[in-house]
Amino acid sequence: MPPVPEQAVTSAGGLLLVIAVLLPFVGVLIGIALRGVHARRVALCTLPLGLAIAIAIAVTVLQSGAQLTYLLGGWAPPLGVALRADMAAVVMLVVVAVVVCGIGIYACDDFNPARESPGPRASSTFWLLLLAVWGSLNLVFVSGDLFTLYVALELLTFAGVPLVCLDGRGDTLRAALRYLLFALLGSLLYLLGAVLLYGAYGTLDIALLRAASVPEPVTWAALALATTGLLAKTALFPLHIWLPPAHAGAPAAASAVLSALVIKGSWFLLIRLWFDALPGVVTFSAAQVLGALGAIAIVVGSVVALRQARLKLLVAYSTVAQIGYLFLMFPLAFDAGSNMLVHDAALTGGILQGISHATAKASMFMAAGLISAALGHDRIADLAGVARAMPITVLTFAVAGIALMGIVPSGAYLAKKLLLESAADSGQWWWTLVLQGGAAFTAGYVVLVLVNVLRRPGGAHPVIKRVPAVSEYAALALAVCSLLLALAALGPLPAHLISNPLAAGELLATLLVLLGGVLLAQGLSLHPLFAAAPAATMPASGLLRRSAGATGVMFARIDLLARGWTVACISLLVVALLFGGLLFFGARG
Amino acid sequence: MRFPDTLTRLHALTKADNLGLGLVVLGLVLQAGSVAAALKLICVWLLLLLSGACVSQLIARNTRERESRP
Amino acid sequence: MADVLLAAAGIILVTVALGLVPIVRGASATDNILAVQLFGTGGVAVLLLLGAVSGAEAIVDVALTLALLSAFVSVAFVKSYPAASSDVTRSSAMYECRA
Amino acid sequence: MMTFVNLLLAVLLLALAAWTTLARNMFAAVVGFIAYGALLALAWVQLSGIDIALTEAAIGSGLTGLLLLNAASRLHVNANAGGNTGRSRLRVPAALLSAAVSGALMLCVFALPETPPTLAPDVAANLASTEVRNPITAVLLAFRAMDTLLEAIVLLFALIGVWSLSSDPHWGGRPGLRQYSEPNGILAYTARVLPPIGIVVGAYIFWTGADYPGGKFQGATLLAAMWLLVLMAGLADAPPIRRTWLRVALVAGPLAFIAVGFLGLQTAGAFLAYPEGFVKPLIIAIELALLPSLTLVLGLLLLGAPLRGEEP
Repeated sequence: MPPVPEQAVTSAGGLLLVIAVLLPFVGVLIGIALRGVHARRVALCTLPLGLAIAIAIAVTVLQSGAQLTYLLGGWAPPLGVALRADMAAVVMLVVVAVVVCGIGIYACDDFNPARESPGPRASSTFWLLLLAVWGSLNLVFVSGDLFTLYVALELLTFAGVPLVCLDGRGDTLRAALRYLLFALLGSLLYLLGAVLLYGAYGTLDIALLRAASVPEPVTWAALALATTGLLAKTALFPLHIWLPPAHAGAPAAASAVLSALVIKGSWFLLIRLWFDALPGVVTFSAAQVLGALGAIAIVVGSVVALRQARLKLLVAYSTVAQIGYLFLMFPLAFDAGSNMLVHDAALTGGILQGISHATAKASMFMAAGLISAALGHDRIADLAGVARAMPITVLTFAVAGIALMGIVPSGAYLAKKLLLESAADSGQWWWTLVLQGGAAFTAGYVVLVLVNVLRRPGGAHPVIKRVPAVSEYAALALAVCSLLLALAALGPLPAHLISNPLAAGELLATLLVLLGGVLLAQGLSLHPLFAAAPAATMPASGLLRRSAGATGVMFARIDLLARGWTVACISLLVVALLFGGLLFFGARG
Repeated sequence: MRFPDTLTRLHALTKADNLGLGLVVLGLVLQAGSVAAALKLICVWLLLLLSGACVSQLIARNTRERESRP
Repeated sequence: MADVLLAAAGIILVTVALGLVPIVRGASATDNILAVQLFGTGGVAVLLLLGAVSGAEAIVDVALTLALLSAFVSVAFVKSYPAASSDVTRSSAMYECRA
Repeated sequence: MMTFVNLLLAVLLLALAAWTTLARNMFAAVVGFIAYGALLALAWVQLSGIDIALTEAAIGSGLTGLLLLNAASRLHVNANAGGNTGRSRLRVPAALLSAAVSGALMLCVFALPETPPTLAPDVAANLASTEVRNPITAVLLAFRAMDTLLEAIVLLFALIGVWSLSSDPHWGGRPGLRQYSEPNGILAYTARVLPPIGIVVGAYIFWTGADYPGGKFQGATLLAAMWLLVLMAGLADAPPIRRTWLRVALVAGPLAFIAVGFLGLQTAGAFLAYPEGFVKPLIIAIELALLPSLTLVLGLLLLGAPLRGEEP
């Protein structure tokens, strides 16, 4: 096996990668040793240090213009393990550091061991787990070895699961167990794939695998298994069995970690696998199916989200839909000429989408958590008057919503532009429909919530408890980050993508997305959006609404069915077989 | 395997534990390469003798009390 | 010579496997654990024989481990399924529900 | 004759696996699983994977057996749990699908090259520079030391997770329930006699790991099993998890590992590299530091969440 020369040496500053991974872990270790009350202090000290290191890595990579490499123990792959940071990894490192810091500031008051609630158990555990998730994600981003990546997945799972049941209620314990079992199933499938690859090529190093791998039965099987496992961990429909209960039941800060960060680990690993390790093995049809699963996830997740009565469940289901959005780049990045996935605009767009989602979804969960803490409940129908009582939080929700929709001044807007462009370039017009439709669906549930919070309160002042201002501002800051960060991450902006947001075409597109969203929300939500409008005056829309309601019920049924254990496991097998078959026949055809 | 109850089956089991393994070990000791290896084999046997004795006592008591109760 | 040892190992395996048959037929819990105990002993014997055949001394270490832990599992069984007696008392109360 | 024994092993493994999966009675399934672990150890020996056989005998059969026995007995109390709650209509398609996936996998494995590419020659070529003679130890603590470090940390994460299941009043208390047994009973006798032997064996397996199959993980498992034996007999009580010594001992191993890693940065020019001439002592030092941490983690993981606060 010829070693790849430029990757077989440690580059200057490569040690930063080791530190980025180990710093949070050392924080966890010290936090364990020092006992509960100090865990928060240790974590709060670690946060700025970790952010500084992430930025230092970014600066180093930008200055040298090449990827950063570190050979652990001085052993070169395939014998040893290399850590590598390319541009995608650097972007993820920085964004995750920012989001973790934001969540840390937000949770500073929530998880304070000095306070009565939620008690010393939850408050010290939360900080340890936050650091644990951070270190594990950093490892996912920089590791260049499939087995080390498996260890990273394990770390991420064991750090993520206890976050679900932090408050110790029976139903959250059940949700955590569900998550644990399904995530472990996913890990095992991934491991099986990695083992098969080692058996076939004698290396686990991603760069060496890229050079050595050829389309043959073992590689197809390995890729199909690993992909299925990672999809299960990312909770792409129909493998989202664990996500809604886990994300909706956890405390707000923990939900933010789970939804914004944890699922990005397996998602990013899938990108590594498809784009970097085995790009020559994936086939057009397999990428199409991955995108199609994403599209189904968008539709089912959004419709079910619109039919939720509780705010946190709505946000959790919107994650199901957004995860689907993250997979649209796979078919669009397929290069028909070389028959492989390529690093181009589609990948950039996908990663931009990922980081916008990380920041926006974190702040959205935080806003939902603040509203629920202030009101003592999170029933969407009873949110009237919140906008007046908590303007900053509602602003946060709106900004995060804009970032998720991808309308004009956001990073996700650029992401959508890049993806649309790829769709047009490669002639895959059908993804354009999905992209625009997905935005309209997102607009739907954002509008649904905003209309309810903006409503005039019927009775007394709804807020029963004041929330800490620092938490409100932390959430808002993250939401604003989601608008700005993606722009910064892109570096020099591609000029042809920027057009005047007030130009007729752009404005029309934005309005269309919003209008679609309003119609969807009106048709599908549990309560009529504009309750003031007398229903009798619109018989046609009444009929429309009834049929839309029936559709909603149907999708909810599908969701419920897909989230049963038996059906979920069958789906797992079907997806594995499907990918195996597509890779097999795609390579033949 | 045709003993009527648990205690007699336990009786049979301990024969396998003590005697069966003992004979196997005896045979292997004779052709062991070194004294150390032979000693190690005997140690394994002794260990199983000891643990077997303890465990069968425990199980027997457990069974007796379980059966005398209902 | 190796063949004789292997044959012995094979015979022990078959016998031990036959010992598992009662479990399949649904014997009592105690009988089950007896079968496991037998399995542990048989495993040790087979390991020792295989060690003699292959000449790998480390196999004896595996046998040692198996011997120790099969006793450990049996003790765990007695603790998990107490007969509510004086010698071995409750060990397996449940986690209280925190609903 | 060898082929016959191997064939017998394979058939037995498959039969036991099938039976464990199909068993209706939970306890019978656990028993099947324990026996399966012992059998798997035999299979690994036949495949010359003696390190794995050791681990399988220790973890797969021993500690996991204890864990499952406990779980089964708890569920037994909960009579309503267990049983088949799945939709029976879906069982046949599920079984067919599983068979299809397994079949496809089998075909793929058969398609692997006759002499699979492997790193074993590379490992052998570089073994001398690690100064240890057991190639597995060389892989675990030199070539891929990072993975081993991270695995030790994974166990701690799992422990945090298990502890977080405790209820607030019991947070910081003692894990598991107090065990009682008659002081002069046979159980107490067993727990007095076996652990000294077990500790010697555990230490031996740990020590031999540098040159022969064995090592810290298997040694720690044996030590943890002996500790649990003493606890089960009620001869000692589990320490409250708030104890500082306990917590320091838990993290000392991984922290020492990281410290040695950074030492390598100074002396050998790379994180987790060892200076020439000191490789073996350093590797043994790391293993020695990890041994108590791993023992405690494994024992505490099996003991479960703290269930008792302050009590007399």
